[in-house]
Parts: sequence; structure tokens; C-alpha cells
Amino acid sequence: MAQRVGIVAVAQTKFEEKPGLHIGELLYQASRDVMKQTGLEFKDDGTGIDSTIASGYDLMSGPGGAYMFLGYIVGAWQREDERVIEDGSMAVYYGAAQILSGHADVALVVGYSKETQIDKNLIECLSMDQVYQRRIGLDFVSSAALQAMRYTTKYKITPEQLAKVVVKSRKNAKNNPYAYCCDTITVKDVLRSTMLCDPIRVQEAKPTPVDGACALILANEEKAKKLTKKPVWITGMSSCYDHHELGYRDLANCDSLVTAASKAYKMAGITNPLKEFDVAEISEHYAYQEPLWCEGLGLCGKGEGGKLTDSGKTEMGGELPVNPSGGVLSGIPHCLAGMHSVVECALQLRGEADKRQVKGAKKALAHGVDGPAGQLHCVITLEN
Amino acid sequence: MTGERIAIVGVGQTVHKSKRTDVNTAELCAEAVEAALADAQLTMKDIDCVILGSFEPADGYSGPDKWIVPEIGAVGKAGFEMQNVGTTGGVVCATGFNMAASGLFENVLCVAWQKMDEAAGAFGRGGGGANEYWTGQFPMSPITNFARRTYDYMTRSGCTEEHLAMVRVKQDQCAQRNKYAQLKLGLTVEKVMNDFLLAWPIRRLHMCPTTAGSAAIIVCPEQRAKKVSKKPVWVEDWFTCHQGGALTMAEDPQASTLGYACKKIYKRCGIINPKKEIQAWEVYEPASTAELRWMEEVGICEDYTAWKLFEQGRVGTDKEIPFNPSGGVTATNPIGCTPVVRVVEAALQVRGDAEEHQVPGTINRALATAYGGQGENVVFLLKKTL
Amino acid sequence: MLKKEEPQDPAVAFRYPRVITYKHSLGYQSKFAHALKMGRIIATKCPVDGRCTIPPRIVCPMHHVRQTEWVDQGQRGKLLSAFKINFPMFDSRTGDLKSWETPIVSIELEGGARMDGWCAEKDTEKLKSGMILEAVWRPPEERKGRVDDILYWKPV
Amino acid sequence: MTPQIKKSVADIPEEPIVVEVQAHSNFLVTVGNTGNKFLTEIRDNKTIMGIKCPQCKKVYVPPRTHCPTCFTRMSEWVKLSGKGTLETYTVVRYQEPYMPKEPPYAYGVIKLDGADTGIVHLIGGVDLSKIKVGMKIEPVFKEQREGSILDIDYFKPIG
Repeated sequence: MAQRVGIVAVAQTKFEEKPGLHIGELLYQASRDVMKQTGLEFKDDGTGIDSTIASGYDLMSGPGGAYMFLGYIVGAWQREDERVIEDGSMAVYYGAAQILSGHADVALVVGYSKETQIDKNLIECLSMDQVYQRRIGLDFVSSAALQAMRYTTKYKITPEQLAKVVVKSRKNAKNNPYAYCCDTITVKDVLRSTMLCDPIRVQEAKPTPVDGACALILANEEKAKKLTKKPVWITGMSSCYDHHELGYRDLANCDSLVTAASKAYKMAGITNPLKEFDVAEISEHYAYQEPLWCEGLGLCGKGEGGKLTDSGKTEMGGELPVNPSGGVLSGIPHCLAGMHSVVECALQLRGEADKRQVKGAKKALAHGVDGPAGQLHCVITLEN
Repeated sequence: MTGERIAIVGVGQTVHKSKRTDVNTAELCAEAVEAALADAQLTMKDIDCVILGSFEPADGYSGPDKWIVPEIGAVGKAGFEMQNVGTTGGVVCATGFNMAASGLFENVLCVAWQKMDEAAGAFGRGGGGANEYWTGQFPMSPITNFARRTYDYMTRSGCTEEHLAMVRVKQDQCAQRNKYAQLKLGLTVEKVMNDFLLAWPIRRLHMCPTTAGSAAIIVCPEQRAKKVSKKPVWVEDWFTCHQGGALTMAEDPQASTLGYACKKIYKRCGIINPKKEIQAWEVYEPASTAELRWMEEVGICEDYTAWKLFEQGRVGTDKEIPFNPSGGVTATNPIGCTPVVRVVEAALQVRGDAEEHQVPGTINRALATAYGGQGENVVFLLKKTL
Repeated sequence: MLKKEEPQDPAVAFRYPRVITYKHSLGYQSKFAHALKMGRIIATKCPVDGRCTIPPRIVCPMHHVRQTEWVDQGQRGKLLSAFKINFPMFDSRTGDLKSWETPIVSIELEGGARMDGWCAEKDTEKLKSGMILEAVWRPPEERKGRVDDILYWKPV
Repeated sequence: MTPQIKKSVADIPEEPIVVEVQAHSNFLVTVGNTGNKFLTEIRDNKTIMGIKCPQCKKVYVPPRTHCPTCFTRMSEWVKLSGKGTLETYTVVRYQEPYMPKEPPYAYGVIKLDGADTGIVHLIGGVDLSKIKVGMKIEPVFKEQREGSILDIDYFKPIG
């Protein structure tokens, strides 16, 4: 990248069911928080926030054009205000690109999601193509299950290995005051939980419904240095699409993640991700995704994701702690997972992650995913 | 601007029709992409980033990009989907411009689409843009919005229904010369004035149609653009000027950010006399009557005087003010894609490739806009030379 | 303005009916709904310039300050504009096509906020900007905390 | 205008209200010429067709107009036997209104013989606990076919 983009402030709300709260209140809380941290306001003379980028599925907030009535909360009044209809990591990606383009000096990136007001599965089903896959009733859960079955059978990943991912996630979540689900759980509990969609068990899927919002402020190098003493730099980023039809890909691989990661690593000059990164936040909506995405991210070889989990390298205190925050399996709403990863990574690199802090973290890896069975991946590398 | 200077090297659109039963939405997009690639003399291999978008409520999808991507051959490429009601296409272009200017990509493809023949049932119960639970209690639609806007405009300016009809006739005359336009009706002032009244003073002919269509543009940073294209159209500046529900039509019937956006962008680009310095205009007018107000807001004439220009017959493709030479949105309106069509048409004008509806003389600068929601706008300035 | 669809060959085109149920939390707007149930109209007020807004907003869009103050808007208002819809349009409550015989009016309330409503006077010729209208409410037991708890506005 | 009435708003309660709104829509989904050919072959001839890319030589099922890897227009149809191998499967045990059957039921990705891609469809005619990855399967067509992907009732194990 020609110049660096800095994250100068991050915020998140507590993730929980908030049925009584208006969706705008979530946006307001998160965005006000980052504005307070930096002292920035919405101004049109170039001394405040120049641009807002939101992320969130529109159909989740209301039947059509819902964001049209929410934009003003994050400063849309006669200003740049755009919306990415993908996972939040893509909004960060676009925000950084906007700053690199010189079109904005300071950008506010917000993500919001209110699962309590909607059937999440139905909205996800509406992402499938209408003639074939939606007609037979496929949604993101069953797509993921098809991928999980393919992955676990091809590479002999055991149910215990996947259960360990859940146990680790919930254990880590205990240290995270924002996490939704941090109950003590054992491998046995996970394996005994109800089957949701073979081979995915209820405990191996992301807890739902959860509400929450995240916000970050991005700035160009010059302004970032002025705005904070502890800027976190985005060093590499990329997204990549895969086939939509599940049958068109080999579900045991995640080719698009491999491509996205290699592009991002190249920008950041990373050659050995497992060694060079100090912390990683990965969007694992289901337990099998953590080992699979780890393979795609080059943290281990193909088919070795299970062994990586067994080795303890991804635990807190291991070589590369994965999801010290508890990750999506501790309950992060739909569409927010990737942005939450970036927020958590930034906290780690600023040394502000409190009890979940990875000591001396210098380089971090954030990942977001959208689409059925990981169709669209986004990888962002960060440095302090 | 610290980023790269950028240019549009290829544009493409489908022939816009009210119905397309021979293709599905993804195949419709592929047609536009094929056209844009052919125009740029590039292949899909060259493209490294795709930005997609459509007005989702009329699409039947939540995140339709996932399904469109393989059909346009964009598997393995970077990208994401953007959306913002009517300005979706504008946001798609702005995002594409940002991506190209960021220096991260060499060739950025922006695609937007809408297949309105499928969406006829989209605006039933609880649907159609009405989201906050009480706005859903009034039959609010662009028709009622523009009825109110126009009513207010007529009271303030003193223009008559006949002037509104003149605007529509001009648009039709322009559309007749555009082979991609949907409605080519051969209208006269009498015909328009006798048309079915939807909500006074809006007649059926004044409103934009529903269209199945798609459009695509390819954007490159400076070095690459000079290498691949003989006629790059430089993107001078762009500004996404939204208002996010800050004002409803009830609060201000003239709510619009267009004037503000234009003032800001003219200042940034050092434009003092827009009427002279910009030679072609492609402005998103969801109703023909809106064109009057938009002409004033973009700085062609004083507030509430635009109707006089029509009375004097000064607006048209080969006339003093070439406003919407393509026929505009009242002739063609694939909602989410419409702003991209505006940019495509503006680029064609700058290149001198608009064929029958080409504005005579050299087009050094062209302005394109997007409109959406209750007065949200995106403004683009394109120019011939750097 | 939907035409009745002729039966289609599903291999060419087919219908995909769907229902999405939203459980919208009104949150900070709940007070507005409670007020409607009580037969009152209230609006949020910007602490900077005093502008009152309906729908109530969490922050002032222009000044970006939290709006916590609510102001009673009275029962009367000044007519700003009126127009009539001459064609059947969807009732978004029921999904049916419906003819709309009463004009939609936009009113500036006594408290300064502006809102939409239906008007009792069907002849738009008789509706002049600036005339005073008064709210006519549903009986209290029928009110649901929605804007249509106001049946219509009638000229005073 | 009458003088402004200043009534207190203190007596108006604030407790949150949740409103249920139902959004109905009824989209007309266009299949397109390519999809039409595929679906009518299933309906009229109980035949599953693939489409072949002239450049990549890959055969795609379900078909599409452009090759997803090289963006070439495809028009060469390939008749497939319908028999194939089960690549992966799942058994759905939760219920949603958009599902075609009462759970539990199974989905599978089926790699059809002669095609380079798999197709996702329902798996049936077998005890759900006995479905195995790698088993050979074939389609079972509905008696009454209307021209949709659901004209294939399900895929069942051969023998």
C-alpha cells in the first residue's frame, strides 16, 4: 500500500438480546463512543469526520430502504454516507480504500445488527439463488453443514476437535466483558447437545439472536498520528469471491480465502503467518470453520486444521491465540462478525484488551466472511 | 486528492426494456459486462475488483451479489456489494472510483442492475420503502413524493401544467434518439396534458417507468488507463451527498441535497460558471417535473426560473442547454442501475460516442447525478482531458 | 397498479411469495406511540435550535446532539399542502389495492413539528395553505399507538 | 394560529413497545432461456442436462449462460445419465417455513457422472442414518412435473 491507514478509535456495544432497544440506539451508542474517544464531530470543513460507511443487511432492519431512516444518526446530513451490504469487515476494507484514494481523510465505519427482530435464517435463505438452491430450501445453516460434512470426512477431522474449538471460544469469552455467551462448557457437553443439521450441533453454531453494534474511526497516516498516541495500522487487506453454487466448489477447501489471504499478506509483507502474527480474530460462525479458515489463512497445511486445534497453538498463551475475544461462537450478530474481529485486533494491538490481552501483540490478523459456506472472504492485517 | 487520478475506460449497458423473459437477473448483468469489456477491449481476466449493487427491495434477494458474481465471471476477484435506495448505482460508481483511486487495483468493474418485471409483487403489504412503522401507514411512494414536490414548486415558481408537459415532451424527443432508451412515445404537449392523472399535478407520463436493465463501467488508475484506452474519460470528482432521513417530505417538500453537493463539488474543481463550463448533463429525475428543480439546483439558472427556459425552447440535445440528452430517467429507469446509466451516458457524451443523441461540439466536462430516498444525491464530474 | 398475472410456465417464470415478520422495537420512539394512545401528539426537540421533529429522532440530524426533550404539539395545525391520489395504491397494512378518496395533507402543528395526515375535506380546491386543521381521533379503546389513531384532520 | 398550548409530557409513559410488522411480497422469478431448457428437459424427458464451456471444457450442472471461470458464453448442451456420486450430505433437523419438507430430511451435493460440478438436491429413499459419502445415487422424478428443480423429487441410492 502506498500509504498507511490508521485505526484511531474502536468501540463495541455489549452483545446481548436487546428487544426493547431501537436499532438506531445501537448505532448511536457505538458511533458516539468512538467520536468521544477522538473528539471528532461531523463537519464539512475537513476538520471532522468526512465520510461514514455502514454495514448491515438492509432486509434485517426493515422491509426495504430501512437504512434510509437511520443514516442521520451517523451523520448522513449532506455528507458522504455509504453502505456495504456485506459482513462488517468489508466496510472496514472499503473505508480504508476510501482513505487511500484521498477522498476522505477521516472515515467513520459502523456496523449494526438486530437479530431479535427477525428470523435470521430466512434472511440468509434469501441470499441463495432463486431457481435452484433457494427452491429446495437451502440456507446458510444447511450450506455450512454440507461444507462441514465434506471437510470433516475428507480430512478426518474428529467431533472432539471441533468441540474443543467451542470450549476454547467460551473459555476465552469469559475474559471479554462484551461477550454474549460465556458459559462453562466441556467437550462432552458440546458432543451431547442436540443435532441442528448434521454434523453441526446446536452448541457448535453461533448463538442467536444477539443484538449489537461496532464502530471504528479510520484516518490517513498524518491525521491518525495527531488523533491518537496509539494508532493501529492496516497493512494489508483483500476480499475474494467464490462460486455461489455449492456444487461448483470443493467445499473442503476455501479457495477464495486462500486468494484473499495471499493478497493481503503480500501487501503486508507476511511470509509465515503463524509465526509473524501475534493474535488472530477469525469469523467462525460454526465450529468447523475455525480449523478450515485457519487452513485457508495459511496458519497450517491443508487438512491440518484439526491438528492445529489439538496442538494448543491457538489457545490463549499458545503460539498464535485465535479469537481471544471468544469470537463469533460466543455470540456476535450476523454481519458484524468481521468488523468485530477488526475491533478486537485493534484493542489487542493497543494493549487495551484487559483480561483477554495477548502480551506484546504487534501484528494481528482479522477475518470476515459472508455468503453460503464462506463464499466471500475478507482478510485484514494490522500492526501497531 | 492524494490518491491516483482515474478514468473510465469502458462502459456498457443493455437495451432497456419493460420486460426481459429470456434472461434472469444474473444473465442480464452479464450482457452489460460483456458490452463494457468489449468497449474497453479488455477481458474478464484483466478485472481485479468488482463492485456490485441493486435496489434490494425490488430484487427479491438479500445480498444478490453472491449469485450474480459467478455469472459475470468474477469468481476469485475482490469486491463487495453496495446499496442505498435510489442512489445505489451512484454509490456503486463512487465505490468503484475510490477502489481504483486507492491504488490497490488496476481495473475495477462496477455493475448495477434491476429487473423490475420481476418485482411487480414487491410492493405489497408492508413493502416498498415504508419501514418506520408509521410511514407505512400512508401510501407513500415516489409518486406522492413528487406530487408534493411539484405542487410546492408550482406554487413558488408560478409555472403551469403546460410547462410540465413541455419538459416531458423534451425528454421524449431526446429518448427517441437513444437506441438504449425504453420509452419512445412520440409525445405532444396535448397528449401529456390529457394523460391519466395519478396525483395532481403528476400524470402517468410524468413518472419514470419500471425497467429491466443493467449497466457496467470499467475504471482504471491513470497509468493503466493511458495504456489501455485511446479515449479515457477522466473522473474529475465525485461526492456522495446523502441525508439519511434527516428531513422527510412532510418536513420539507423541497428536501434535496443536490444544490449543496453541486456547490461543494464546483468549489473543489474551481468551476465558477457551471452552465458554460459543463457541456452535457445527465441528471437523475424520477419524475419529469423534477427536472425543473434540478436544473436550478445544479446551477444552470436562478431558483424557480427553469420553466422559462422550456417555454423559450432552450433545452434539448442540440440546444443551448443539453440537459439529459439520453432521454433521462422518465424514459428509462432500472432503479438501482439508473445512476450507472447516467454515468455511462455522460461518459459517452465526453467521448463523443453517443451517436444519434450526441451533443454537438466538444464536451469537455459532463455532470451525472444519482437521486434516491427523500432527496439524497450523488454527483459525478467527468472530463475529457486531465 | 398490478395487472392480474396470467398463469406462467414455471420453467419460464414462477412466483416466489414470501413473508418476513419484523418485531420492530420502537425504543426511544415508544413515548410517541404512548402519546398517540392518549390522544396526544408529541415531538422531539433539538436542544440547539429548538426544531421539533416527527418522526421523533434520536439525535438532531443537523447538529448531532441527542434529543431528549419532548414537546407537546397540541391538537391543531396549519395546512402546508394537500394532494389527492387518483389511482388505487397499496395499503401497506393489508397489502390490498385501495382507492384513496381523502387527500393527504401536510400540517405544521402548533408546536412547530410537521407531519402528514388525512383530511376530512375531500375537495382539494377548498383546501388552502395556511388554514387551520384540527385532529379527529379514534375512540380511545380503538387506538393502537399508531399515526392512524388520528382518523383525519378537519378544517376548524 | 391559536396561542401555543404548553402541556406537560411528563405523564406519558416511556416503556418500550415492540411492534410486529409483516412484509409480504410475491416476486415473479424469471428463469431465463438457459434455465428454461434445463428445467423443461427434466419436465418433459426426465433428463438432466449439463452445459459445456467451449474454452475450459468443463460441464456445469445446474447450467448457466456464462462460464464462471472464463466468462465465455456457453451453448453446448451435454446429456447426462443422472447417476452420480454423493460428495457430501447433511440431515436438516430444524424447521423453517421455506423448507420443502418436514424435517428431518437430507440434502446432498451430487457430482453427476459426466459433469465437472455437483448439484445440491434432496436425498431420499433411504434411512437417513444410512446415508454415506461416496455412495452412488440416481434421481427419482415426480409423477406430476411442472418445470421446476423440484420435479426431481430426490436422489436415492442405486440398488
